[in-house]
Amino acid sequence: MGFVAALIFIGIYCLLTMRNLIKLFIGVEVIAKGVSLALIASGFERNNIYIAQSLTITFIVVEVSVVATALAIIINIYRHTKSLDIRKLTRLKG
Amino acid sequence: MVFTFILVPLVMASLMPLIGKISKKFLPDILTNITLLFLLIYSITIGRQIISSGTGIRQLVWLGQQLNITLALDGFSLLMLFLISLVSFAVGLYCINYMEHYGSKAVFYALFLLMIAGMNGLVLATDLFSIYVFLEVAAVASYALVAFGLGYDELEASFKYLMLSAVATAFILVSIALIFGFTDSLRLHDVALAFQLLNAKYLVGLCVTLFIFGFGLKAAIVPFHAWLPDAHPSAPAPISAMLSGVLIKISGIYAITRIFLNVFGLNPAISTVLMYLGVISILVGAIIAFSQNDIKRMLAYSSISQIGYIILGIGLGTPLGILGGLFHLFNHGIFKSLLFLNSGAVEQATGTRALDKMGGLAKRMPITAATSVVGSLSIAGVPPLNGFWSKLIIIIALVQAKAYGFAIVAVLASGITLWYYLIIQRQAFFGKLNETWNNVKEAPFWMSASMIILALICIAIGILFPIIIKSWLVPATNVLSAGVYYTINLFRF
Amino acid sequence: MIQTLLLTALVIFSILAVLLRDLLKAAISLAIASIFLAIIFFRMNATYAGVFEISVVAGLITVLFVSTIALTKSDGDVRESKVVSILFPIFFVLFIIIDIFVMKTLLNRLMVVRYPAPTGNFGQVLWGQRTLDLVGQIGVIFAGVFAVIALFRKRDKKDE
Amino acid sequence: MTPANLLIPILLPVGLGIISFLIPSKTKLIREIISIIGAGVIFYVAVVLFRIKNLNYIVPWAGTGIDFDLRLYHFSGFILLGLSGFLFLIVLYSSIKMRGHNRIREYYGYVFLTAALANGAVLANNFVLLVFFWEGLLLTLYGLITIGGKESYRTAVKSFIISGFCDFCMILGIGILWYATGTLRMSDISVQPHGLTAVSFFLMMIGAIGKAGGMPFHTWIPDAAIDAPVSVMAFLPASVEKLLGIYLLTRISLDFFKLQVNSAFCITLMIIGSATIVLAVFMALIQKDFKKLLSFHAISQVGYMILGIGTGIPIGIAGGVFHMINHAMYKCGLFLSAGSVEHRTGTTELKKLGGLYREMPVTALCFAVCAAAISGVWPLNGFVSKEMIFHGSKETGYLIFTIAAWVGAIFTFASFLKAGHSTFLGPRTKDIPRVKESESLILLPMIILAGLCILFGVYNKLPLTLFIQPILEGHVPVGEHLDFSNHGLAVANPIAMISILCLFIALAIHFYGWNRGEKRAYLASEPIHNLPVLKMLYNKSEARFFDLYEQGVKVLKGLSYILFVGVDRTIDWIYEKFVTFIGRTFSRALSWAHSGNYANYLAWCIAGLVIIILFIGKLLR
Repeated sequence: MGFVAALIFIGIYCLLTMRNLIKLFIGVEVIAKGVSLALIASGFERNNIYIAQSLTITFIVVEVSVVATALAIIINIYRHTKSLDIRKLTRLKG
Repeated sequence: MVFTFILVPLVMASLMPLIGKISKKFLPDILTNITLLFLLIYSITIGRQIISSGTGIRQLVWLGQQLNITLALDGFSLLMLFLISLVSFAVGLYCINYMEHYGSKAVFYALFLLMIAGMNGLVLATDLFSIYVFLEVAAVASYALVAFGLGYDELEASFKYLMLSAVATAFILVSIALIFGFTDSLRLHDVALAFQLLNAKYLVGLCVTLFIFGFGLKAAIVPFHAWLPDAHPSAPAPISAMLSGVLIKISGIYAITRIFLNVFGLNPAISTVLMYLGVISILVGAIIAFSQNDIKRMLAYSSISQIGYIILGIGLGTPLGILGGLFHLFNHGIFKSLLFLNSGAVEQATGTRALDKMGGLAKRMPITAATSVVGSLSIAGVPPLNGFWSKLIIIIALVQAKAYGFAIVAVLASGITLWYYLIIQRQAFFGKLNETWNNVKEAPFWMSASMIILALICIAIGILFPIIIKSWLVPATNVLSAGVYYTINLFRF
Repeated sequence: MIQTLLLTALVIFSILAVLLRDLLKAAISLAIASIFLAIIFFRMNATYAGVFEISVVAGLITVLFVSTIALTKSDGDVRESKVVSILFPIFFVLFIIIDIFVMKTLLNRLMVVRYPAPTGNFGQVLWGQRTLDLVGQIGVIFAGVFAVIALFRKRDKKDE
Repeated sequence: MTPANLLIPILLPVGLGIISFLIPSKTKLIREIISIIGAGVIFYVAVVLFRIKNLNYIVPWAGTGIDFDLRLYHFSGFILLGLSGFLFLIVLYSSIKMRGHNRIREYYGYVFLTAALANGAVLANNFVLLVFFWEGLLLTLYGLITIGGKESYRTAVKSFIISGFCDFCMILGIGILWYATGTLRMSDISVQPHGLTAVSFFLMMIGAIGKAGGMPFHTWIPDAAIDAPVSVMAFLPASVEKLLGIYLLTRISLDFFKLQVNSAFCITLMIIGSATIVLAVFMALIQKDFKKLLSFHAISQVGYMILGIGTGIPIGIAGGVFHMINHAMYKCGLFLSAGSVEHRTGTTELKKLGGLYREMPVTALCFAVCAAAISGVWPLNGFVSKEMIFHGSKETGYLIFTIAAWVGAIFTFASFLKAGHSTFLGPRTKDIPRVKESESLILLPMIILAGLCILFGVYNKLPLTLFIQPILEGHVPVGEHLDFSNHGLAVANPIAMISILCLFIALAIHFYGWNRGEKRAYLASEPIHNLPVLKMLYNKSEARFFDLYEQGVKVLKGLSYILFVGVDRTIDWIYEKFVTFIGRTFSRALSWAHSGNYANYLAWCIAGLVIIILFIGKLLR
């Protein structure tokens, strides 16, 4: 469990400090690794690996959809701004 | 068969692009709205059965073989299904006119139906992980729908929404993994039973916190609300209506309520945390909404504030509080969608969302103005419209539970709510007609029709609220106030 | 012991993925981290999950990342601040200490409910017990596909 | 007949109102036919319900004692009958009189809505329901007055505020009563008024009197008489509001509160009643406009009813209630005949009218009958009910009230002599061209009403035994007989003699004034107008010095100036400087915090997570 926490920490640190949109998304991916590790580890501990595996596979499929959507959005943003800087994405505020 | 609620929109959504190849607009319009109407009627008819025969746990049979799909339809999920189908039906009608110039109507409808399928699945699921999966179905569809306009604002909002949600769902999954690790099952019944045996209050505390982050972000509870005032105004108006009216309630509040009340059991600590979160949301939402100039952004902040009321009522945990919370949830779903649809009609007619540029639109758009007056008065809690009764019930429940401080805040904030909705009315619809809008026209037929339907529902619920409470809300409240024992006794399969 | 080493490698490559300036290298580090994760899965008897992790995450997602990076071609124009990389070890060590401390106290207090281990093989479990998730998977895949179609469509009019 | 049929008198008029509102205003005849038939059906239903007597219809509504509870019993059935009868007559009359009015759709809509609300208010057996219908009437009253034209808005607002004040008092009274008794079911409440419930009694009394139009809540009626259509006047202040107000007053003083004869409450009521009689009749006497004169009488006659009910003695109460139904009939008839005159001549100013009896004989006759009835001429219905009130008030021992009532009788007759004389008799003026008699549909309601006046007078046993006496059953001591009809038309007793003497005095006054005024009938009241003290009072009154509303407006204006300088500016300053400032600052600070920065938002979430973890950990410990 400690490693899961570490992975999530790395991911959130990335999200909090990085500026490149793709880099931010890599942060999300790192968190996702932590999550799938957590699922499998729980199953392993409980001697119930089959269910844990099916959960993980479902999770991976979900992740792929999210990644595809997110990257499509990122490419669209790039088309608008010609930049990938999160700091420029502050038009909506107040 | 309960599975219809998931299957029909899913199948229709998958067919939609093919249909779109045959006919660009006409067939998708018709088929989508028929599907939505079917779901609405089906939820009402099935509702009667459920009310007469009690909770329905359905195990699916396919080709004579038992499938391991277990869905639970009880008073609470029925109320949610009804809300989803009602609002999505009205929104579907609205889309016929509104989405004309966005292009790719078929894909739009496909995503729209997927979102509904996801929410229906979430409501019917009896397993924590299934709840997560359907949450993601609705969420992925909603990311795309928010960005559907492909403008800069839409993309920015959608991106932030996605990134915050991704973290939130990660935390939900961590919590699910924890629960799986400790109870060896994810079915609500097993989990509830295991927690009763374990009596592990720290584990519950940890999971509750993670869930509050995860689902609370979906529900836009302060301080997890920041994506909402970006995403809701940027989305196309019907999608704003869906998001504010239904999605945040299903993927946020439904999940929180179901898990906290029926699986973990509401203990004083959880209750206190929820109530404080509710009050903070009420205040922050109301105060920021006050100084907005963008009409949709104001509505979005007001959603945060109203969500606070719901959380406050449900977090109180007394049957009356839960009843008030659920009633407010239902009402808010209706009038907030109405208001967003109004704002969409105004935006389409004038091309602006800035309140200070509007003025006197009531003369040009009487239907929009009249329905928005109904919506505003409802949300501000003016008797005898529906919002009044639900807020009243929440406040009575607070007073009964001797939570006077919370009650005072609730009353005060409803004053502020009235105030800023009067500002909307005065600046947008009444007062002197801004000459720029001299040749503005009333919204097209289907848009007007859907706004009128929602406004009439607001009035009807306001007058007939005893009937609504009796037939729809009391069963839902009974499910929730029975607490953990409800799940343990009834979800056994 | 080997498990711990593998886990450490996973964490290290994740850190690299986050901290490396070059996006392409970062993406590849992420893929390597995925492969380590897959190996861990194999060692935990989670073969199918491992296969998925390698093929989908290390394969498909990396491809997606790389193609995005290629499409945007802007690795250089966003300067990450250097302070971030310098401060990272400090925060990380701090976190690890808190983490170990919390985990020890927390895990010791918790009890566990044990159910008999399920019988049957993986296919039966996936199809027999998680059928609804499969329906959900179909929904998610559709949603993802339609989302991409919607986001890459040609706008008819009203392009900003 | 099932209890659910009690909904018919409420829902049917609503439906009719909506239908006639939806019919385009250009359409002729259809609206009128539907309305007349509909009103006829409502009247029929009321008759059937009156014969059934006892029905109770309860639907749970809002919980905690607030039910949708309708109760039909003798009294409410009687009022229902009266309401629907008047509705029918007014619709009949309006079919000609209001034809072609540009707001005809709204007019019919409001009339039927008023009927529905009034029926609901009468049938309601739950205070919340009562208030619901009662307040609804406020809106329709406002709407109906505004139909009069542009000038009428001011009057409408005035009536709205005055009635609104009275209704507010009533709601307050009901609230106190609820607090004291713990129930909202009207038929369950019966208390001795003392302490808190006494306050409640007074508040509810204000509500009832205000609805009936007693002093000092009367001032909108004369204004409305000028502005509003005459059929509205005949419908609302003359009949419906009287019926409702006196109905509630009777319920208050008979059922909800057990009033003792000559208790402080009774004396208060009697003082209000007799003051209303005398003051309003003096105002009526000097009016030079037909409709305005009638409207002051509408106020004055309320005084008799309040006086009668205030006596607390069975015969007085019976007289008050009987007077209510009588008054509704002849005052409605009088307004309608005024309307008929206006319909043909286009004016109601007495100065311009004269000698119309040849051209409009039926109108003149109906007017004569109704005027005689209101003045209490033997053997019409007014005589009977007034006698009963005189007897009742004399029995209390306070002769002063009886004398006040007699004074009222004198000047009532005098003023009607003046009105009738100057309208229908005397020389024909040149101000108006030759006219014809009105259409038969206008005459028919008047003939019916005049006929009823005669019937109820000559054969007073019928209404008394059929309608009035059952109301008092259970309120008289056991063994006492409940038959007032022997008082009926008896003249061989001192009270009746004095009453008749009063009529002769009135005649004398009229002829004296007529002679003094150079045989011009509309000046017949001038000698009284010019009496030393009275003249001053009259002048002040004409200048609306005694109008509480107008005075209130003046006082408020003065007060508001003082407040504006003293308080408002100060509060404004505080508001500007503190409340707005703090609000703005908060709002701005929060807006500023929503900077659009993703990392920022995520940081809040994480911070929130940590705080909640710590908080929950602390709570769980």
